[in-house]
Amino acid sequence: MWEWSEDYTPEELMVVCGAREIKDGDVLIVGSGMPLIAASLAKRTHAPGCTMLLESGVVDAQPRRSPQNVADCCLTPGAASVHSFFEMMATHLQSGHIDIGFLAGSQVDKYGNINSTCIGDYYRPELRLPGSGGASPIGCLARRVLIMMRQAKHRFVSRVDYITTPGYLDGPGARERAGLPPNTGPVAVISTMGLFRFDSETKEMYLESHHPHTTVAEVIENTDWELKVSPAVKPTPLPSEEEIRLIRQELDPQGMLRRVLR
Amino acid sequence: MWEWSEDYTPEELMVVCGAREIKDGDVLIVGSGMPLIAASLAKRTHAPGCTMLLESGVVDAQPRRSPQNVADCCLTPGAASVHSFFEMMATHLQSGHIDIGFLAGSQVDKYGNINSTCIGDYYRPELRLPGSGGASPIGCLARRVLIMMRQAKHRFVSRVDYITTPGYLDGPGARERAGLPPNTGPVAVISTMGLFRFDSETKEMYLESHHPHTTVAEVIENTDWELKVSPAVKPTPLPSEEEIRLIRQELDPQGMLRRVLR
Amino acid sequence: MNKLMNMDEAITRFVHSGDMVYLGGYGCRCVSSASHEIIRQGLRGLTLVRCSLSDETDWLIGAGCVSRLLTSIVSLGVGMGLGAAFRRAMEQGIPNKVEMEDYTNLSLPMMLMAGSLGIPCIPVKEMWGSDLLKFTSFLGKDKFKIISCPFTSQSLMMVPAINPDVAIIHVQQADAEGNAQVWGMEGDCELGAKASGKVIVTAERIISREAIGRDPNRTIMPGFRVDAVVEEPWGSHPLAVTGFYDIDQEFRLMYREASETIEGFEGFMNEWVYDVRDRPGYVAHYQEKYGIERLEGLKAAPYFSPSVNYGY
Amino acid sequence: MNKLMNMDEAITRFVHSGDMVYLGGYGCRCVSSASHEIIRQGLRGLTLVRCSLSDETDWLIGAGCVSRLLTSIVSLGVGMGLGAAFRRAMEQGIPNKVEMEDYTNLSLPMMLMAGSLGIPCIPVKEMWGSDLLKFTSFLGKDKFKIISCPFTSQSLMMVPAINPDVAIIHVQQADAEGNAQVWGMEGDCELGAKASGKVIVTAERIISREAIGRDPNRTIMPGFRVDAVVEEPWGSHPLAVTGFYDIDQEFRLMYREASETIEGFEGFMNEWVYDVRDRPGYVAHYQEKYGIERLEGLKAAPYFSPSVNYGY
Repeated sequence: MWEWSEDYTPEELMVVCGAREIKDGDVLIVGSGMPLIAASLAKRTHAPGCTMLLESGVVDAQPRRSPQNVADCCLTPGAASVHSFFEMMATHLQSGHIDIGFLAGSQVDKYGNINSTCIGDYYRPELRLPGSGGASPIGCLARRVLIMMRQAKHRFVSRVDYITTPGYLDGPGARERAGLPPNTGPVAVISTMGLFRFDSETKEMYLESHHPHTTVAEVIENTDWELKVSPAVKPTPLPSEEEIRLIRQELDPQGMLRRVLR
Repeated sequence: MWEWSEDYTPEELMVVCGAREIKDGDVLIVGSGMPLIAASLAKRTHAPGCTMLLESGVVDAQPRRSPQNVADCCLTPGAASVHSFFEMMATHLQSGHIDIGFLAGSQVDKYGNINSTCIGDYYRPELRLPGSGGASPIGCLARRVLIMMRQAKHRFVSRVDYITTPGYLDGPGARERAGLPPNTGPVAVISTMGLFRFDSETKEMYLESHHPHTTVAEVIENTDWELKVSPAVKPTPLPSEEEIRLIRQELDPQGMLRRVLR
Repeated sequence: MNKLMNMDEAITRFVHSGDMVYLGGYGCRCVSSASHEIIRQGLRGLTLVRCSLSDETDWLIGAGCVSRLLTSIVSLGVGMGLGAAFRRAMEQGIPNKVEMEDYTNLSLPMMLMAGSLGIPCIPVKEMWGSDLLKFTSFLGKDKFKIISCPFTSQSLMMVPAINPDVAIIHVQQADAEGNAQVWGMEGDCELGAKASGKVIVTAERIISREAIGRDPNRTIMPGFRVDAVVEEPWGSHPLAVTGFYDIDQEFRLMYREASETIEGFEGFMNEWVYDVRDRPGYVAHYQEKYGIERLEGLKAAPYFSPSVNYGY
Repeated sequence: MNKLMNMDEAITRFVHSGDMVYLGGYGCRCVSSASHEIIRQGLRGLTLVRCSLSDETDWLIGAGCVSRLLTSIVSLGVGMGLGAAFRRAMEQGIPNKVEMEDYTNLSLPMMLMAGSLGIPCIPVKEMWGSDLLKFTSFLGKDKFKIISCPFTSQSLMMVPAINPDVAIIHVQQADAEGNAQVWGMEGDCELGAKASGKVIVTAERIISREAIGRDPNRTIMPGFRVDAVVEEPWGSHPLAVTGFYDIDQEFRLMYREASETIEGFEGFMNEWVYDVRDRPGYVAHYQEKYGIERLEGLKAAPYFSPSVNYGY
């Protein structure tokens, strides 16, 4: 069987955690970077039957280099289908055919709401951020949303400055009351320090496992609300040697992932 | 200059009359048969800059045989663009970019309303007819509609059994009141016996010219309402020899037009 | 996932009596072969969604498979007029009454598009003043709704989304996963397939996943949305497939004439549907009866597209 | 009708200060060259419609051409983040305040699609619960409307159609009439162009009408809807064009860094926009500065599509 690898970076572990959330047969919508690598890793290991859609309009891309962005021309040759982000968003996502969406953002709050629009006041922002792109519709309409973010106190906040992408809004039933489809919403947050899930009753985020290179106390310290911790909290399982090999040798040979995040 | 041709069939004259309604630069939507030949004739003579759209999704078709229907595969190779009838109907017609639509039908009435749905009661038809296809939207949304029909008393009726395609409904202002865009509607009816236009005040159809092989009296006899006749009524100008040559030798070498109508 | 199966299995698994079935094709790429299998399996009570119906709808109606028709035009084309089976059903209720909801070549694909977009309805700018608004059939008051436009306050006509249970489309080529590619006239296949719950792709030829990737813009339906893939050469006959074969007008006229009487219709059905097991059997019978030359004569002449570069 | 003209004439005739301008491109086929000409002509007060903006929007904002932005995301991509000129305009009003209406990659193309379909609005199923509904900009109450669905009685969100004054799209090839063909990622070019009053097509190469007809499915915009055609090799640089050249990330990062200061931005603009007359001048300057090898190195490697048969 696999050997566990002690040699990994936090970002590589995030990718491995992302891959583990994917079930065989899932239809995923991903951007470039970590989600693309996570999905590719799942496809190469336990989920060969999953389908990867890129927001830019590409189904089952076969890139021969690490894409520089979601619309990199290297994603086109060899793909199963290439059209438009409109096709992805409207005819696959809005029509209810996406199982998993991967999202990132600058802030996430305890209900999994994500902010990628602005820090401070919307009309007079301290910091203007990219905005929604595909994030808001993915967060509204994908069955399961996985959030990948660097852990930091100013990023894991009690309430985001602006809800670009609705998580559970302000608690149980709020999504449905707001008009969103039932059985959708974030299922996990994967950070540089731990893996979080949402309480099925309260819809509040809690710590499921801390990454082996950090501690529960450190995670709590880097979270800006009173973080709940699973009674069964444990270290996140290590990546396998095979997973690390696949990432480094085949899925991200240019090490772009590590370059970007450091 | 051109010589007039005494040698023509009623259908050939109809095609020539249709061609004469087309101005250079017009964008036309046509079916196969007479409208396609009329448009092609205009393009080969006085309107080289007109653009012909086929309802089936073809722009500027270059057929090498007489198409058997509007979706004949011979319309595809060499065309400027090939997609779908949805593209034609929704993105070119509904968005207001069609100057001329050619329509036919089983009945037309004095306000230019067309029936291609049923004879008798809709729910218990004596005769079920094809239905709208693209006719109703073309009649609703093209700037000018040209109607081509065989003349007969049971076809030129006071009121159609079913309005598939709205003409002027029941008179001046009725189209606009019903919700149709201003400055649209039928401008001419071309039959096997004459050319009809619509009075700008009353919106009622009147005889503009009778084809040379028939008389005003004959036209009136084959119309089921008290047909108004232009005080300046005259015989329809003959086709030119060049027009007849183009039709017979180049635009309808298989003589399909004549076969179909007899 | 390999979804290749034969037509028998595809229809058995994914089309059921009472279903709303979208049929693809517009003059070409018609689902002739799938329709024959539906008839052989004796399905009943289907609601067909078909923008511009062709021979297959007439067969299905005549064989008693159809209860309802959501369509825009029912002519079989120039020189053919309305199908005789259709007319018997509409005018005399033979073999059964068929209810028909009349739309147009604008509103019906708009409704399929709304279905494909996952939205419940969509505005259209037509039908005003016509009797399409006056007479409705099985959709009743849900044929259309007139509301006040929330932006302009003018009257706005809304038509409902259509989401068929299953779509059947015939394409030039597909791979075993269901990535389906077409060229030539597109009809409303993509809209119809994307609006439907299940999708059956029948294809003139099966190609590799790698070959699909050489020209991914031609894919109109990605494999993950497809449930069954059937390799079915001559699957559209007697209708055409661009790049494969031309329309067989002689055969169509033969059917048109035969179907004028119930006996003639039944004779045609026995010979071309019930007495052959599948499409290969149909093609073999055709060859036997009319000679290989006639079949060969239908095959497409070459008119090849230039290659384009997808490189970077 | 021959609509070939140079970029100078196309922009002069069809883009005016105060216009709402749709810009095509999504990662590739960006309208870089047309944007430079807009800057050179000193147009002001533009409302840009751009679903996923790229470098050209940052140049246009920094050069003071833009008053309003209708968009969904403003990142220049991984490793680049937000454009510095964009941020100066938003956060400090330099060189002028830019109002921005935030939508998403679903709603904004839906709005363009509604525009292309000639309907005044269209339902979307997203944005519920988000602050996109709470904060509006220049569209005010017309950013969206919530109505009761006439079919289901549930709340239905409607977004308005967008009909820009003019669209600019960059394509692989077009003929002199404007028949425009693309392959690779399509972005929302077809929707944007069809929604707009006027259309400028810029193309990597001009081909004959006959060559267009060899593969008419690749045409995304028929010539009769196009007003100007500009032959503009390297027209998307530093962004890519599938089959022609790759992204020039080094050049983009150079701009990104330079634009951090106003002086740096102005230096870049002088060198690459104001001091060159047109795109050939820009390409000549690039070659002179960086050598022909670097330019050649961007050219696409071969990955050719198979030919398909359009015959019958």
